[in-house]
Amino acid sequence: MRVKLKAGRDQRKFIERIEELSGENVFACYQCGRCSAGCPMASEMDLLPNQIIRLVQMGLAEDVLRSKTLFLCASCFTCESRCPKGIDMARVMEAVRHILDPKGKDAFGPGEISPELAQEVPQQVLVAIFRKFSK
Amino acid sequence: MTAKTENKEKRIGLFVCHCGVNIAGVVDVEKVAQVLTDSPGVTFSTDYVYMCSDPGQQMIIDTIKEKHLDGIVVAACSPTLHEKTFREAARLAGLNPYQIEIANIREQDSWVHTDKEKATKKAVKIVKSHVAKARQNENLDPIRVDVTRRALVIGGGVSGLQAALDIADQGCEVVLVERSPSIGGKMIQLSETFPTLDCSQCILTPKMVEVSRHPRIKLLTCHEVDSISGFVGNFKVRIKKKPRYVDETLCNLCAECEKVCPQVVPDEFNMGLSFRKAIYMPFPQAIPGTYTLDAEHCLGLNPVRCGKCKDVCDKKAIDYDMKEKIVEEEVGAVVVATGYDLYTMQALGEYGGEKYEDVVNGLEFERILSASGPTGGVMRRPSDGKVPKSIVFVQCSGSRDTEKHLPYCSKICCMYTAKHAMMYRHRVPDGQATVFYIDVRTGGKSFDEFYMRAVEEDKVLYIRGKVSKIFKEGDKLIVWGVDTLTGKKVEVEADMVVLAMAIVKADGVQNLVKKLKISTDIHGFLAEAHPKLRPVESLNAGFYLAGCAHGPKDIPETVAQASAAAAKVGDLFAQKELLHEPTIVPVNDELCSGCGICVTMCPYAARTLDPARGVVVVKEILCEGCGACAAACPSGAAQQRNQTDDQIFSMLRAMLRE
Amino acid sequence: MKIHYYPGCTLKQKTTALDISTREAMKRLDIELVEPEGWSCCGAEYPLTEEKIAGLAAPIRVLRQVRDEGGDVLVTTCSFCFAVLKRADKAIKDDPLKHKRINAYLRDDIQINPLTKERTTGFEDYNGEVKVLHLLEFLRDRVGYLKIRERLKRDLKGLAVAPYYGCRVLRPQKEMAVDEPDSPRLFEEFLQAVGCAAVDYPFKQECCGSYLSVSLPAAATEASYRVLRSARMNGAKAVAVTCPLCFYNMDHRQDAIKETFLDFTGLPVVFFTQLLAWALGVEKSMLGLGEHRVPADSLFSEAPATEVRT
Amino acid sequence: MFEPQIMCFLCKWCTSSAADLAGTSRFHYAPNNINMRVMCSSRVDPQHILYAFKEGADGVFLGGCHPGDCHYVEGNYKTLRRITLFKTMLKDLGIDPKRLRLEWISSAEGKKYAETMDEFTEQIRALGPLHLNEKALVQEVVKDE
Repeated sequence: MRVKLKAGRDQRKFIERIEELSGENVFACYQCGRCSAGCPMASEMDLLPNQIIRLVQMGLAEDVLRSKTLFLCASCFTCESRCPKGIDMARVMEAVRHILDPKGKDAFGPGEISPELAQEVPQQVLVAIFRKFSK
Repeated sequence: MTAKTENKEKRIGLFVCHCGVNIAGVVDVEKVAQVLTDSPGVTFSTDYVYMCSDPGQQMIIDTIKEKHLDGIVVAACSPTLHEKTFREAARLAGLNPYQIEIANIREQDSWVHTDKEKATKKAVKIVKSHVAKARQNENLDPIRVDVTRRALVIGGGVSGLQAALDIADQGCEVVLVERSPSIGGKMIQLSETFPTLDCSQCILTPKMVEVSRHPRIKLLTCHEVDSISGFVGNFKVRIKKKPRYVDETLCNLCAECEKVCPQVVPDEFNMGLSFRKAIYMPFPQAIPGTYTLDAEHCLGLNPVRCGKCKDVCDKKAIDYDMKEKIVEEEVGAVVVATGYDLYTMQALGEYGGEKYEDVVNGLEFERILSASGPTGGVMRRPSDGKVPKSIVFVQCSGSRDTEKHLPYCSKICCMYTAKHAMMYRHRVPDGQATVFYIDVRTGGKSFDEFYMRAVEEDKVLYIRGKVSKIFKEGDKLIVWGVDTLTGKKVEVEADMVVLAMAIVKADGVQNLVKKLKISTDIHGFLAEAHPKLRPVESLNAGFYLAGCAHGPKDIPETVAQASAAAAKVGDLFAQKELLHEPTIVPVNDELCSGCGICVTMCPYAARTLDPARGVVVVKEILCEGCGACAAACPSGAAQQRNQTDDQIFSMLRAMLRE
Repeated sequence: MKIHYYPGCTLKQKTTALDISTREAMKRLDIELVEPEGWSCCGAEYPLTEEKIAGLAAPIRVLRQVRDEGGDVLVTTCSFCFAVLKRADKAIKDDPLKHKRINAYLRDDIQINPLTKERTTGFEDYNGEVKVLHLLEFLRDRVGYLKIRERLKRDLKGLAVAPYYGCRVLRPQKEMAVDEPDSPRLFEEFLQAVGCAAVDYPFKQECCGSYLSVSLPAAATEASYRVLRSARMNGAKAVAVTCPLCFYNMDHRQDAIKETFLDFTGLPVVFFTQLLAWALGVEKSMLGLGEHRVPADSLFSEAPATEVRT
Repeated sequence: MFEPQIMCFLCKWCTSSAADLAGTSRFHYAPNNINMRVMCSSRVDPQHILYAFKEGADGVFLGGCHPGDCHYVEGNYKTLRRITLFKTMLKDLGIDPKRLRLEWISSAEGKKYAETMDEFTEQIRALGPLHLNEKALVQEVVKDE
């Protein structure tokens, strides 16, 4: 299937919203892929970090918003520390999560944690993951 | 020098150009010419369709003669375009060229406004102001000065050698200064050169020999520029001669000294991959062909402490008492060809260049490839001498990184990496060469064909992605990358990694540019006078740029720039005398109170306070005419020629008074 | 020396080992730790979008409290708390809009006088008056390794320990500014100061899987395995951590790691403060070793450290 | 509508070239300005500016090279120091310092030049004509020949 790139407002709006939320210039990315090369979770992802940012550049919101990658980012900032253009990919990921359908299902909500697990893990992990992955 | 125009009213001619419809379409040119007829000083005024055309110029010439005009205002396009044209026309008519004024009514009027009435009104004001200025213009003659036809070339790499040879072949003398013990620069360290795979030493050594034998080239190795004074055509240079402790005229290269020397140190020529003695010859073809004693590593320049080399030297060439000396040279032009260095691997902690012996930079790999290198041209890795069966090449190591390293492209790495990978595959036919790249840039004659050859014939695997991390596991280096084309994360086990480190300014160049008072860009590369139209000159007159000191470039480009710099030097030396714009700021002795404010304003040290007379004196040839001093002078003693305060006030009145 | 100390919620409940050992060690260095009155959870994650700034309120409230109690330094050990507090403090200093919005929000906090039970409001703006330091930084910059060396009571005999930085302490460097993210020295220098040998290994700053530990346990298992394996391969007898979550992933998860990766035989994981406390002469019972799944007792025996069984 | 007169002193190397480029690129702007080309912005003496105000300028504009790009090494820094100081004096003379504007416009910034001219014209238009009593004050300072 051929992807249609329409120079319409919708695409621009998506890109601008991501830039506004993340505070990052996604067009600074020249697709060197270093973020993906060092990402500890890349092997689990359906789209690599550099592909996410590429799709944002192209304004292809749907492809980005349905990617599993958004919920595999551990915010470890390895990509940020090595990006030659100084883009904080974790911020871009968070910006995309931010504009997911607010009525949609939580990617990871409190219901998915068994009481036993909740008893065992450090508190910080629960606070952290709900902050990241639920609305 | 300046013939004061007499006090009587000048006879000004005004010529208003239509420039086809470019001006006349918006500005009522006839009205402009007509309105100004009655202005004070205007003797003649007319308009014409193209003033810059031959008939237009002829009209100006004829009118000057007929009407005895002594001042001209041409209302036309920007003075950057035709000021020269009309000055030449004035000269042909016997009028001093500095009596020409250009009123810009095109770029700064007709082209930027649409309201005809307002644009015409504005044109009238512009022209009026120039008439007011023309009334007070003086006849001026360019300042003339002799030129010393002798050049200084700083740097003995391929760019310096080429520039020196070209200038010397034009018939002028050259002083070539090189801080290290031999000429040859970085190019002599290279193995083969892209895209032809010529042996670098084989093509450079003849040039080195030619330089050393040239009757008009004075070769000063182990020398450094200490200071420079004077101005274009007339520089005085103080050059520091660093002691070599070996008399190069006596040394016969018998190598006995080297055999007995007990001090072993890393060899710079082989990038520290092998060792040399404290008394050494940098490389077999070094020029001058002499041993050099490295005082820093010598046991003490003292026969009591060691003295072994001195004992065995039959020629008595070794002298521990040599001292630093200053030599002086007079030159008319300076070519700066100080080359480059590689960005330090330490800056890229994630690549482990400082930690792992088998992670090397491009120049180290050149030495490993070179037949004269530490392994005699056999492909071996530094840590254990094993033949590497897999090498990963990492492009853009430090380059194109706006965040932490260097934002620019180092330009030559794409090509030399292709060469490295190719050479490696030739030496180790069953070896795997993998190149990580972001973009491959092969703009250059036969460059892309060369890169394609590496891919198609030598089966070098190019992976599009930047390496994130390199680390050691056992005796393997693990390289983490990604192939952005397939979207796969990639891990390569390598025996060796070559980092194409970014090219940076040569170490120490920042001190040199301060001495020469020439400017650099923010990365420390020398700045050219104009990025397109004056690419081999510095803004500071008399200084020329060649090679990587100016920015990353390959050998052919370096040689071309060196030859261009030499041609520019020839250009300068071909002039009988140098002409300098006369619109400078002299001092009126009678008004000068000797406060010295203007002296502090001058960026060129053109102004000095004469303590005996209590007034400021101006070295006219040094004055560039910026006028900062004129604006600062409290007494009005410093007036810029043909832009005096009176002229400025008159112009303001003409422009603003309704 | 009296210093403000923020333990954070995990240290108060699940991972008391880090808290206890910190307190014991500080006692030996004559440092009194003061917790800011009524502190709350920092929020664990620093908000990364420009609009979710409400997440800054909690850490700034903590920092304001420290300032109001007269403190100018706040020390933490948990990497998560450290990152959130430090980044929130920096945001207040660097971003006038955040400064304005957060302070406007916090100004109306209600203060209850503990004696009179009187409720007042109207706090002074927080302007970044408190410096947030990780305990490792605090030991290096404010205490000094020299002082630590002087007070050592036990010889750790060059026990080979792999320092594990994880993600939060070093990155993003622009904000954390603790050390070079790819060639750090901070943890290594600390280990040497307490008598250990710091093992150099390439995974010291890789991710342990972090909070994916609950959403995608397999990924965290693998990530932690890679770190532990690399440390072992380079000769480590133990891995030292600063963060309760790193500890959980690498210690509590080791059974799962062994099940998944059959080549792995186990490696004790300890908090850096346990090593410090032990070296300073704190009794073994005060190290919280009972919280470890992978027994680490043998590292802390009076017998020579070289006999550690791994 | 009030049409202000704006006097521009432009550095030959940068801002005057930018004005030329605006012309070549046909960027249209308000015709209220008249330009004087000087070798360097540092050639401009505060006296020239006062004189321009006195002779009828409602606003004065000074254009130079970006910091670090001065053709004469550091002329623009001298200008910056001078103008910063001079603005405080303008206030004392009863002239709104907003009537004097210093901008760095490089020879590549034709668009910026055109936009700045429009913007400055509007700014001066909003301030209204320079009042006579202001002019009277200036009269005392600038000697009339």
